[in-house]
Amino acid sequence: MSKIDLSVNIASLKLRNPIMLASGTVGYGNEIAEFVDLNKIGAIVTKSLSLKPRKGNPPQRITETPAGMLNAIGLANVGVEVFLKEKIPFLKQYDVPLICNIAASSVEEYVECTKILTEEETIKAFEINVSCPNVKEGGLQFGNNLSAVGKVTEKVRAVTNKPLIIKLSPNVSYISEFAKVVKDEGGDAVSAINTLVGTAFNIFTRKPKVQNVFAGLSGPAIKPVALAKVLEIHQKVDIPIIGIGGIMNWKDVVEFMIAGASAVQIGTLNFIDPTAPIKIIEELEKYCEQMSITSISELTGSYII
Amino acid sequence: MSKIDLSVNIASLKLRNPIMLASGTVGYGNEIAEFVDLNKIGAIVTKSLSLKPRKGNPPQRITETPAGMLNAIGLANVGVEVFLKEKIPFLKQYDVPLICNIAASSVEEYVECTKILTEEETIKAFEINVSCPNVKEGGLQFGNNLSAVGKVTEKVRAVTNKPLIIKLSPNVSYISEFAKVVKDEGGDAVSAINTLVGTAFNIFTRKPKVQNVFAGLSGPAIKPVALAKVLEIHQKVDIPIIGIGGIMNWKDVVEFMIAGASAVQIGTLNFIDPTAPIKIIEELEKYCEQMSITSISELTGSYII
Amino acid sequence: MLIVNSPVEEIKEIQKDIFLQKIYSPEIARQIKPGQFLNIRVSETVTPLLRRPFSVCDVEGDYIFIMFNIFGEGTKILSHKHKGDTIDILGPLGNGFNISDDFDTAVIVAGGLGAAPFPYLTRLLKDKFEIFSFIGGRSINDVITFNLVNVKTATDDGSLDYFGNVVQLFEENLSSLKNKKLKVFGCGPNAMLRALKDVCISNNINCEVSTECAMACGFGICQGCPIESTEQSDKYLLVCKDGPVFNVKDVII
Amino acid sequence: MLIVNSPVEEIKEIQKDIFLQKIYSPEIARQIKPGQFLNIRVSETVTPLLRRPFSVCDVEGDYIFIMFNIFGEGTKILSHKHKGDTIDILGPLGNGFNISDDFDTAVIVAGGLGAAPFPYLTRLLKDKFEIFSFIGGRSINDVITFNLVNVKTATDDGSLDYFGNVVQLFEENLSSLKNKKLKVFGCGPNAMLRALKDVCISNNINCEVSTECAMACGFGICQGCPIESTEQSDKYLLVCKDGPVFNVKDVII
Ligand SMILES: Cc1cc2nc3c(=O)[nH]c(=O)nc-3n(C[C@H](O)[C@H](O)[C@H](O)COP(=O)(O)OP(=O)(O)OC[C@H]3O[C@@H](n4cnc5c(N)ncnc54)[C@H](O)[C@@H]3O)c2cc1C
Ligand SMILES: Cc1cc2nc3c(=O)[nH]c(=O)nc-3n(C[C@H](O)[C@H](O)[C@H](O)COP(=O)(O)OP(=O)(O)OC[C@H]3O[C@@H](n4cnc5c(N)ncnc54)[C@H](O)[C@@H]3O)c2cc1C
Ligand SMILES: Cc1cc2nc3c(=O)[nH]c(=O)nc-3n(C[C@H](O)[C@H](O)[C@H](O)COP(=O)(O)O)c2cc1C
Ligand SMILES: Cc1cc2nc3c(=O)[nH]c(=O)nc-3n(C[C@H](O)[C@H](O)[C@H](O)COP(=O)(O)O)c2cc1C
Ligand code: FES
Ligand code: FES
Repeated sequence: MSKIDLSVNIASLKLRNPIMLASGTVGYGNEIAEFVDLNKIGAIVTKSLSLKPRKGNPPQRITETPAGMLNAIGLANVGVEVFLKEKIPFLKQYDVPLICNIAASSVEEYVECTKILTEEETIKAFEINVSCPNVKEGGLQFGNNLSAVGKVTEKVRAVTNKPLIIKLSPNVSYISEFAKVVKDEGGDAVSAINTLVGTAFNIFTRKPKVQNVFAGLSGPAIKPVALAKVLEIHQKVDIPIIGIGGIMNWKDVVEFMIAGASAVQIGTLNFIDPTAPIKIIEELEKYCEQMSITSISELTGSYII
Repeated sequence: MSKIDLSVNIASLKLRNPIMLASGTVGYGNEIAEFVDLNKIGAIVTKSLSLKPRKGNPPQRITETPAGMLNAIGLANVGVEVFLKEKIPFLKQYDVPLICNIAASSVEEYVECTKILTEEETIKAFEINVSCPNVKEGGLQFGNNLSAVGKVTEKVRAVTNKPLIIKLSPNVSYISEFAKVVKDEGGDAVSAINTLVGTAFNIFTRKPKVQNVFAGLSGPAIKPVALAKVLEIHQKVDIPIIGIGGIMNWKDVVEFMIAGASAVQIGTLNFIDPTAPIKIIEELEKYCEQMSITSISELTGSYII
Repeated sequence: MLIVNSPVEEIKEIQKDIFLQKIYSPEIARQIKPGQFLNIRVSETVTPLLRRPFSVCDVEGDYIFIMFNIFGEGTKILSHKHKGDTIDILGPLGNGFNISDDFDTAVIVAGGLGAAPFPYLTRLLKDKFEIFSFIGGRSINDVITFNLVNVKTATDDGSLDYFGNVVQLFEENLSSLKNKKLKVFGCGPNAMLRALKDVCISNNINCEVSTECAMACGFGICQGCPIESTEQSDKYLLVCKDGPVFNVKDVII
Repeated sequence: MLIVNSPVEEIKEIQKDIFLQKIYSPEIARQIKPGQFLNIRVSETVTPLLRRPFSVCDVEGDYIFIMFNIFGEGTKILSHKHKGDTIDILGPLGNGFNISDDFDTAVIVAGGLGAAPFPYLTRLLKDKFEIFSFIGGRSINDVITFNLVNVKTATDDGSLDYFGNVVQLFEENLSSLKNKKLKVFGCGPNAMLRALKDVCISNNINCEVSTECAMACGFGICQGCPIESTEQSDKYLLVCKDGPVFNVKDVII
């Protein structure tokens, strides 16, 4: 057995390693479980849940861009009720912290969802998605507005004792201002980043390639932006950060941790190589060994500037 | 001779075609002239000029990222005086509209530079860089602040009658608000976008790969973001837009024009293939022919949403 | 579902611009059924980033085949693979054609590269069923009849055989198929599939089609590939997981 | 400065992990001088995005050679090129070594892949000048003496010959070179070049070094490659345009 401690803490949430699976890129865990032993993963974050089921946007929902992809799924999800009845039983079988991601179109809906879900003991923490660029209501309306983010944090905080993570929008000038509000209103951590707003057109039909017109950019293309957002938050606000954006391998994970992340989430990569998260965990251990790092959490914010 | 009209107008500035060379990616024209017949280009934009010469940032100034690059040159430039004395004579030889890009750390400096340069008749327009992420003063301090952008536009407008283009920062939530201010304060056009703020770390030394820590992301990686910014401005504000960001070929140019750009600038691509601008112009003509477009300006904002 | 690195055995241009790639992949060959597909990573770099979906075209022992044309960057890279290069395959994915329904005659209707899944289907059906294949294309070069049997062809421009689209050709031949228990298997552009659906539904013929759509994952985790269901208007089906083969009754194409 | 698409003629591993690529490029071969470099686009896709700079290693008739190890993605792709594949070259770039100064004996001091530019320099000098080559590396596998003459080697770990760095080796041999008109040509990691500069300046020896630095364009338009000048503190020199070869007196390494 190795002597390297890969475990990390996000507020009171203890993860066996820093590798989480990002919301919207692993559904509710059942498909990805064919490739990944969920018992080895740091945590799994559900697809954004809303109070009622959402059909999502009509096709075409995705397109590829240089080293990235655009998506406008439109938060298609089964809703809180079906999730509890049909999806939780599968996830209960695993010993992996389950984090529920919640999306809503009003502060009341965020609160209502959290209230219902917090009763379910399988759920270990909440990630509040205030930053989805692909829905008409909620989404960026909240995510780009300081006082809205403050309000959501405050109100959701009031109805749950579980760790509360706010997933921030990168489509702002100074993301650290948002992290500060989250901290001030009692949030336990922030996730950075959600997708960047982007678009693409078919030059022969002149129509947008994604039906929703505006869509969210993810994948390696956005990694430098995500790293800068993580670094900015780390330099300005004392709050645990979950780094997200374009991670393709263990090196990217180390880079995010150096820039200030306590843990990371893997998104788009799951589509390309669903076995990658496990490989990354193994390789992180090797890196720590090679660099004589006994506890991986030493990496967090260890940049030399 | 072809019957296709490739010319476009940016306010009172008439260009023989929509292909401009972006600031900071062609110096002052002399090196690129070995590869590109400048007489065939729509316009050339100088490296950002400041009142006094600037040494720029220490190395390392650049690094590569997935489908992109980060730079923090720090606005190294010869200054207005040397530019007029040593660089203008070379550019005078060509029949290509010369656009002077100006960067400064105070409103007064912007005004002062413009005042001096506007006397030089070779200079056909100004592009005001309020959005450079790589300098301590000026740069984003201006670019992410609505009233600062308004002020700079207003004051510079007062000292020149030449077309005034403001180059906007993409590191904001709603770029159209900035375009609106520019229009309201008498600006003639906007350029979108400058680079996105990004960073990268060396995972063995834990040092930033670019000495300045934060740097500007350019190249194909940012194209979807740039297109979304152009589209947002086009939908909200009636002002000519110069589209910039990640253009690698003629198809990308068409995509920017469909999204709302009247002309475009080619940046990072000049480093990779300095002959590309000429090839692109030829291929645009073929595309127009194939699509029965008689005047390329028909493309501007011709999206079907 | 497996992820395997399989060596390319051979790649040949079976007709102008149409490539057939033979891949040594015993595990996939053993499991895959006609109509299922593979999601292939064509490059180790991040461009192209996503895998590219391809129908299994045929299976021969330990070898699988895919058929494609050069459409964009991904298929271009694929066409440049040499013997011995490995390709990274995720599959088998999706649901294949159902060949255990009640029918005695299989009718294949394909447009352009929609012919890709049918060599394998033909291989499995040809000993037990009568097969009629109607194959169309825009022009003579787009008609792919490779390894199909009992073929009638149509071209939009009349450059080969029947002048018109392949669904019209099929419809005109319907009368001669009257007394058989038909099952139609279709694949091609959406417009063609819609026309095929109309013909089959109005003639009360059992029909399955293989649909296409942009995909990221190919196995149900991205929600990128919705298709409207006829039964439930409050949610979409997923092309990758619930399809790509659907009975025409079940989906709005 | 040209941009040419030149076919690879041969690629061989001249020693463990060190590749020599022979490229048919008459136009470049005709113009290029030792110490100049090429900026090579290794892929048509956007990853890697930027060109990669390589010193010209040698020239033989219409052929040019580059020498490299697999460092990252770009050099990996380069090492996989087959005979007949073309590569996209921008060059010749920068200023080469000045070989018309007043010297009678050339001293080459190189560390690791810093040996790359010297086969060509040796070829041009060896008939007219005496040459001494001091070549170092971390370990025996890193010492590259390919096509050099009159070589003495050093390794940091003592696994081959002199135990120590190559500048120490050179310094220890200085006394034997006392009565000659020396010119030193250096290339290697910055730390080595700094040490070499110190030795040469304190012994008053004319010395030029080929420097390295991250580059985007390679021909002066991006300002990405600054190097501090000893003469003007208010502006940087550019490695790509003012260098990559500098007299050690002119730059702060
Ligand atoms: C289930 C299924 C089976 C297929 N079988 C075959 C086959 O056997 N032979 C064949 O030649 N092609 C087949 N295709 C289509 C094939 O996947 C595309 O031709 C291929 O993705 C083109 O990639 P490219 O990089 O060359 O083109 P590019 O244009 O560079 O990239 C194609 C991109 O467009 C997206 N895209 C947008 N719309 C569609 C769409 N309707 N279908 C596919 N991708 C789309 C893809 O996700 C991909 O990211 C199939 C598609 C699906 C979904
Ligand atoms: C003038 C000059 C001549 C050179 N000659 C040779 C040669 O003959 N043989 C050889 O093997 N190598 C040479 N190099 C180094 C060579 O360019 C790099 O090894 C190569 O870029 C690695 O590319 P990669 O994609 O394999 O590695 P990656 O690590 O994937 O990419 C290297 C990237 O790092 C950047 N970079 C950062 N620092 C440096 C640096 N100090 N030098 C170069 N790139 C840097 C590059 O711009 C490039 O974008 C030379 C470099 C220069 C500047
Ligand atoms: C197809 C897709 C669907 C997504 N759905 C959600 C979602 O429902 N809720 C959410 O908070 N983030 C969602 N995201 C954002 C990711 O969780 C992640 O923040 C983003 O993709 C950046 O990481 P990556 O570059 O590793 O993919 C989605 C991303 C993709 C690509
Ligand atoms: C090396 C480099 C230097 C740049 N310098 C300037 C500058 O001085 N002034 C400016 O307004 N923009 C500058 N830019 C930004 C470009 O003009 C352009 O807005 C940006 O690179 C996006 O376009 P691209 O993706 O085509 O490169 C620079 C970009 C690069 C890559
Ligand atoms: S392609 Fe991802 S869910 Fe279908
Ligand atoms: S590499 Fe661009 S200026 Fe030197």
